[in-house]
Amino acid sequence: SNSSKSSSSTSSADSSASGKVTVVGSTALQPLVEKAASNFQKDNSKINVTVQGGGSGTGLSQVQDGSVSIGNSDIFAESKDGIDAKKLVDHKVAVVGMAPVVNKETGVKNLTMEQLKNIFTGKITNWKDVGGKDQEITVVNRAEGSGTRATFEDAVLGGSKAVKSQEQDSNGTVQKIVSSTPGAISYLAFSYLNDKVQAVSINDIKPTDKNVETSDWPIWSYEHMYTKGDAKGATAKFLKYMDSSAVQKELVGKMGYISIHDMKVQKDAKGNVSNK
Amino acid sequence: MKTYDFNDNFFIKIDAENAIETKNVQVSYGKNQAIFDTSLNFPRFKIISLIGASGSGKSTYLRCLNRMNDKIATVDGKIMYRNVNINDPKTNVYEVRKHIGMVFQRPNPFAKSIRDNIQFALKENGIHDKSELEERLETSLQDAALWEEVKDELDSSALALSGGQQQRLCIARSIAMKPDILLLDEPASALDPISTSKIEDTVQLLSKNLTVIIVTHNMQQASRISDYTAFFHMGHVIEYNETRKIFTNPKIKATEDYISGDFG
Amino acid sequence: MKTYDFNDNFFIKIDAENAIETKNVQVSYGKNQAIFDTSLNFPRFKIISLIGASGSGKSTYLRCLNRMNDKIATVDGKIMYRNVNINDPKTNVYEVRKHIGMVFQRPNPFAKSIRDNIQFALKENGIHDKSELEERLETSLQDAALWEEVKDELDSSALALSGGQQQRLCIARSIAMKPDILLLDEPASALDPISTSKIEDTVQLLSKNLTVIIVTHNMQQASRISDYTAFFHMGHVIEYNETRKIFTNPKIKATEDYISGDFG
Amino acid sequence: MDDIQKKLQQSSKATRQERLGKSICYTCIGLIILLVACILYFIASKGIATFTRDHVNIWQFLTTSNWEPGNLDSKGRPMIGALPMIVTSFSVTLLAALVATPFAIGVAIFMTEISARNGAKFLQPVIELLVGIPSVVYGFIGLSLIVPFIRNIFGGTGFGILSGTLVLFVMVLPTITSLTVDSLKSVPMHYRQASLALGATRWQTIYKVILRAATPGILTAIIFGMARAFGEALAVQMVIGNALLMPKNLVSPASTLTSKLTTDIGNTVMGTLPNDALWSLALILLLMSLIFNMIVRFLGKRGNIKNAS
Amino acid sequence: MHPKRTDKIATGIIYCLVAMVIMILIFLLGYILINGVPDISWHFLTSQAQSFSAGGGIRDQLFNSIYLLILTLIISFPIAIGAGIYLAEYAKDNWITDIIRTSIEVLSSLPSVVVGLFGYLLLVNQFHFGFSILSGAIALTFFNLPLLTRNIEESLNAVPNLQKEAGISLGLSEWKTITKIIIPEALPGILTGVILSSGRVFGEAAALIYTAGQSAPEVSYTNWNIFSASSFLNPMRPAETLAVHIWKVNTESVTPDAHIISAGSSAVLIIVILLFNLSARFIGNRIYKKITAAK
Ligand SMILES: Nc1ncnc2c1ncn2[C@@H]1O[C@H](COP(=O)(O)OP(=O)(O)OP(=O)(O)O)[C@@H](O)[C@H]1O
Ligand SMILES: Nc1ncnc2c1ncn2[C@@H]1O[C@H](COP(=O)(O)OP(=O)(O)OP(=O)(O)O)[C@@H](O)[C@H]1O
Ligand SMILES: [Mg+2]
Ligand SMILES: [Mg+2]
Ligand SMILES: O=P([O-])([O-])[O-]
Repeated sequence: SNSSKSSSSTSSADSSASGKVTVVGSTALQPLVEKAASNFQKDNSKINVTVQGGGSGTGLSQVQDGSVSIGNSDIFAESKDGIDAKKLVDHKVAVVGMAPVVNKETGVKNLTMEQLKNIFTGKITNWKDVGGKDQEITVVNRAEGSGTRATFEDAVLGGSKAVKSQEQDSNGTVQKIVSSTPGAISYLAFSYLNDKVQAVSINDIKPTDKNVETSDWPIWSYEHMYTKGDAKGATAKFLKYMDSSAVQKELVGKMGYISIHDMKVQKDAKGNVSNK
Repeated sequence: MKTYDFNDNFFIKIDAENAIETKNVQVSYGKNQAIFDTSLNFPRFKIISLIGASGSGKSTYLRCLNRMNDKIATVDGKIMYRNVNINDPKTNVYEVRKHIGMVFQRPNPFAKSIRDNIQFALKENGIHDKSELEERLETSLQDAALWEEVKDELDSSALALSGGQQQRLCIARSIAMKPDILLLDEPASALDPISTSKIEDTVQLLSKNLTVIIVTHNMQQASRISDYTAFFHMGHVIEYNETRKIFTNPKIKATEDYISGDFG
Repeated sequence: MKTYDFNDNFFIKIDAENAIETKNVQVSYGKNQAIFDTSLNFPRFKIISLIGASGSGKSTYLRCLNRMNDKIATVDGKIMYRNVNINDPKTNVYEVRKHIGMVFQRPNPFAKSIRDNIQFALKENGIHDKSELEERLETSLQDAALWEEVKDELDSSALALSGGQQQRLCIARSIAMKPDILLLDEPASALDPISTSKIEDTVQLLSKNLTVIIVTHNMQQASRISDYTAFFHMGHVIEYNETRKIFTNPKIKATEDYISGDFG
Repeated sequence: MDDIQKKLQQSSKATRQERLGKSICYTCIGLIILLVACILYFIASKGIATFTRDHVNIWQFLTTSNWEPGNLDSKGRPMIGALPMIVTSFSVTLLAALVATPFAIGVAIFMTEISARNGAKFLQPVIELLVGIPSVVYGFIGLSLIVPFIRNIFGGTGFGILSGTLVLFVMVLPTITSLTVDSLKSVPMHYRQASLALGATRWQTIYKVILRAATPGILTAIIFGMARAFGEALAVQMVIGNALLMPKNLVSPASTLTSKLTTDIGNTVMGTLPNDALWSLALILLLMSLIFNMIVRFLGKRGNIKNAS
Repeated sequence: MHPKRTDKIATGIIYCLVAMVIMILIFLLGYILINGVPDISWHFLTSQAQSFSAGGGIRDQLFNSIYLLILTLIISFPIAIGAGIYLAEYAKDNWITDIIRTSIEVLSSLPSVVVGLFGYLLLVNQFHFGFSILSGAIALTFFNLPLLTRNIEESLNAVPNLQKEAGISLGLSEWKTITKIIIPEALPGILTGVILSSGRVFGEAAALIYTAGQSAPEVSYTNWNIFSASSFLNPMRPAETLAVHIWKVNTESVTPDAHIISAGSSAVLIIVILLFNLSARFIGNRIYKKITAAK
């Protein structure tokens, strides 16, 4: 009955697939998936894709419960307590690089990895010790359990405990606080870097997409979309769309993320990097 | 303060058809008993006034007669109206109140137009015929001696009327329901003498068609308008007699003292 | 409704020392004028009653005399008290009210003990001497004929008193301030005859030491207790005369009609 | 005659109306109670799991200050101590109420005793407007204006209890004010007349008569304001600093129960200890609001007794 | 003279307090409006939000806020009326009523996040309402109920008992008396409650993030079929409100003009609340005057 419609569509095989896809999780990934979903629906009016935030933890636990079709996460399911990663199938859709940022007044543009670690573990407390002006350091961390924080701590702290400090749960708030608080340091996804905050190089390596692709820049992670078991039907179709060039070439870049296809290296759940 | 013996009392026997009658009525507010064992009968088409000092239980007793005390007090005893004990919890209290209307001390018109004040309850009782509604509006206002004063502003707010007019509107509202009995609790105490005398006239007019039981503080009023008078004292009826006799020749000392102002 | 000529009026000349006097007092509520050009003088140590139909302006006029209308109405004209025009905005209104006390229609004791009701204003006025406070408490309650009834429960709540007792407490509260003049606005209209007569007694007792101006609806009351009576009609004083004369031989037709109940 | 007799003993339209009306009311109230019971059960069951399933010691939970659900202490128990948050929550709440109350009472007196007309015309609508400003907006205004202001005056980062207090002060002001207005309005008019007629000045009347009579109502208003402050999250979260530290002073970053709850809840997995621990925080909030309500009720009862006896 | 001076001083202090509060209020509102109004344009009001490019509008969010408010009132108002009548008229003064009152008030002081999560687990997951306006409206009903119920109870109590006696003495049922006589008289008071609770609905974000959701899928404003997924009237679709939008652009948005959208949205929200309050009062007064025959 709907053959006439399906023939006009690009992927004729299962374009008649209909259904509901609910995507929940990482707030960082939400805008990308939301935009992709809205483009996707233009060609697939029978599929209804709902995209919501809620945080990576929520995404993982909801997909594990089966209450949603896809759980978005900034971190590997393996590294989250209470999640049985074996039951979940990982679909990596983008790579996000993160950079330390400092308030512009501190006068610091580069730090060694060691200095960065010492700042976040509370061993260095004044910018003058790392070549800045005489100003106390205010560490602004991300919320415990956030994907961004896990990635940053994996790459920078190497198992040490972060100093107790301010915590914020979103890139936007962190950006605002770092830009307005003298002596503040935190870290942001590349897409949130702008001229209000000073991005810091590590060991003189600049936080750029190119450096992430080769993993010369060490702080980066995948954006995952997890399904419970293999994706089927409408969900599979949407995930396929996420991997298509329409998303990877267009949207991912606009969003400030790096396409999964541009990566020259890959990382596993334990953080081991290897060449593709 | 003088004390009087509650057993020293006098009740007239009235040989006429009763509009309503109470048998051994007792009323308590929580643990406080306000009315003790009161049996009175009220003949049809007469005006009966209830007098007595403040707090003697007049209002309490009056409110029993159409079950207005339901939520406030416990009422024991029988109240016979048309051979039905209307104090029985099974009695349809809404029907009772339709036939036994009440007007209160402070005028309480609804915040609606004059017309709606009178017609609201009628409509709720299923009268929807336009002409009947209009007719009841006019006759009740006329019976309450208010028609002439308000006939041109039936659609303006009842709250714009003067106190006396409001009170007559409340009477009109009650009689529009064509009750058998009308209970009035000090209907004129907040009014000036002119309004008061208008209300007295109204009441006397009404008693052609219904029975009126009126609580009043005003001895002159009681003696002017009522046929029978009951004197209350501390929750007891001490004397119940023809009004003329009560005021000229009270049988009981307490009544005499009260009327002559030498009481308490 | 009959209409009367406001220019047809009569004012007695009183050759005595004045407690208070008004000259061309006019009162308006917004655009509504409630009192027109009223000049009256009130002799010391006398009782003067103000009578008239509801809405004729009695309360409005009375409330001018201690500036209780300040916030509600505009009052023009002079009100002379001890040679001071107390209607002048510069006058210390609080002092005025201390010397000219007021009691209202509905008893309004504070939700405090009887003692505190009376001593509250005294303490606020700087009387802290224990014995003086106690003495004022007792004399004022005695003058208000309430002492005997409450002397054993001075520390219980004033709200537990009966209506008549509450009203006498309000009078006691006023006279504890030792005012020159006491204004009473229908102080007994919500009370039973016994309480009423007690209040009348109190008022008569008080007039030995102060001037009483009382608004009442009750002709009998006016004639029983007052020395002079002013009859108000639609914002005008129509007649001001000795009470005896007003009630036996009114000079003006309107007054006569009102008193005989043939008015309006 | 017979007809009326029958009618007196039968049910009628009015009886049925009344029955219907009553059932509607009972249903509505039942619905609300059911709802509250559900929420209570929901929060309590999750909040208690921390202690029953994960074997966290309640005492430790309430009195220690390490919040590391992932790590075990020397005795092998998870380190979950909520003390800093409890202290901070109480501090901001009390301080906000302390600052807001004089303003609220002042404005309420103005609106009821001094200039009722202006009050109703201008203040009332503005207060109604304030209620509708989203918490986030309050938070961002706090972040952009109050935090730098505090930093410039008191040093430090500007984040902390003081900033939280100031933001909450503005947020609870409408609540306390409008409830205080209600309670002042309910003081009978004749108290004012009686007092003025005795020669009392306006202030004497207000202070000695009106405020006295309205005291239980005003206390209720304050406590309701505190309950709001206690549960407020998004705005406080932005200015309090969110550091799991015992507040050293009014300008050091700290964390409230709600800010911690909001910040972390999305990053934990339902059914795990870190998630349960957050629900225990919600349980504390719930118990606190229960206690606040008990206090209100107690004050209300005392007020009634005072008026009656 | 002493009390008079105290009076002057006290009055002065009160004026100062009021002046300070007014200054705070003017400052707050001024700050929001001055920052936001210049960013409001027809385009801003009538176009869709953008995920990460500049120039997005708030059409859907604005509509969602209003729609959610209406739906919330439709659900919560009748329940609140029923509960308010119960408390004002039927509740006896005993411990059961105490418990009922306490539980209602506990509802009002629950943190929004908690209500949001409860709504999420119960409505979104358990009842399969999904992220939807309906879920949001029910969650907001949790907040609204205590406020409205309390307010309705108080407004009913403020109507003199004389009015109720007048009604029942005419043989009307209590229910009729309350609904037809008492409630109309209490209307102005009830209206204040509705306006206050509407303000909270407009401003609420935390509870909606987990229930009504934080995305505004494209809807068609010409599709009036309430059951169609793309209809703007469909209560089962996710709906980001203005307050949630403000929260979102401030926290995780990468749009370059996030601060403009935030400021503009805040200003629009305030203006909408103002318009809503004014029109609610206006309409309410008209109705009140009509049923009470006042001029
Ligand atoms: N609602 C009530 N609750 C408790 N006690 C009440 C109530 N109403 C009246 N009483 C008490 O019952 C007794 C009789 O009061 P009632 O009002 O019947 O007297 P009354 O004769 O009508 O007096 P009044 O002339 O002042 O109206 C009094 O002691 C009064 O305090
Ligand atoms: N607060 C007020 N605002 C506006 N008009 C008022 C106010 N008080 C009284 N009036 C009007 O002023 C006129 C005189 O009223 P006032 O109360 O002085 O009469 P009164 O003689 O005391 O009547 P009553 O015997 O009913 O007490 C009336 O027309 C009344 O409507
Ligand atoms: Mg009575
Ligand atoms: Mg008067
Ligand atoms: O996206 P986050 O998990 O870092 O909040």
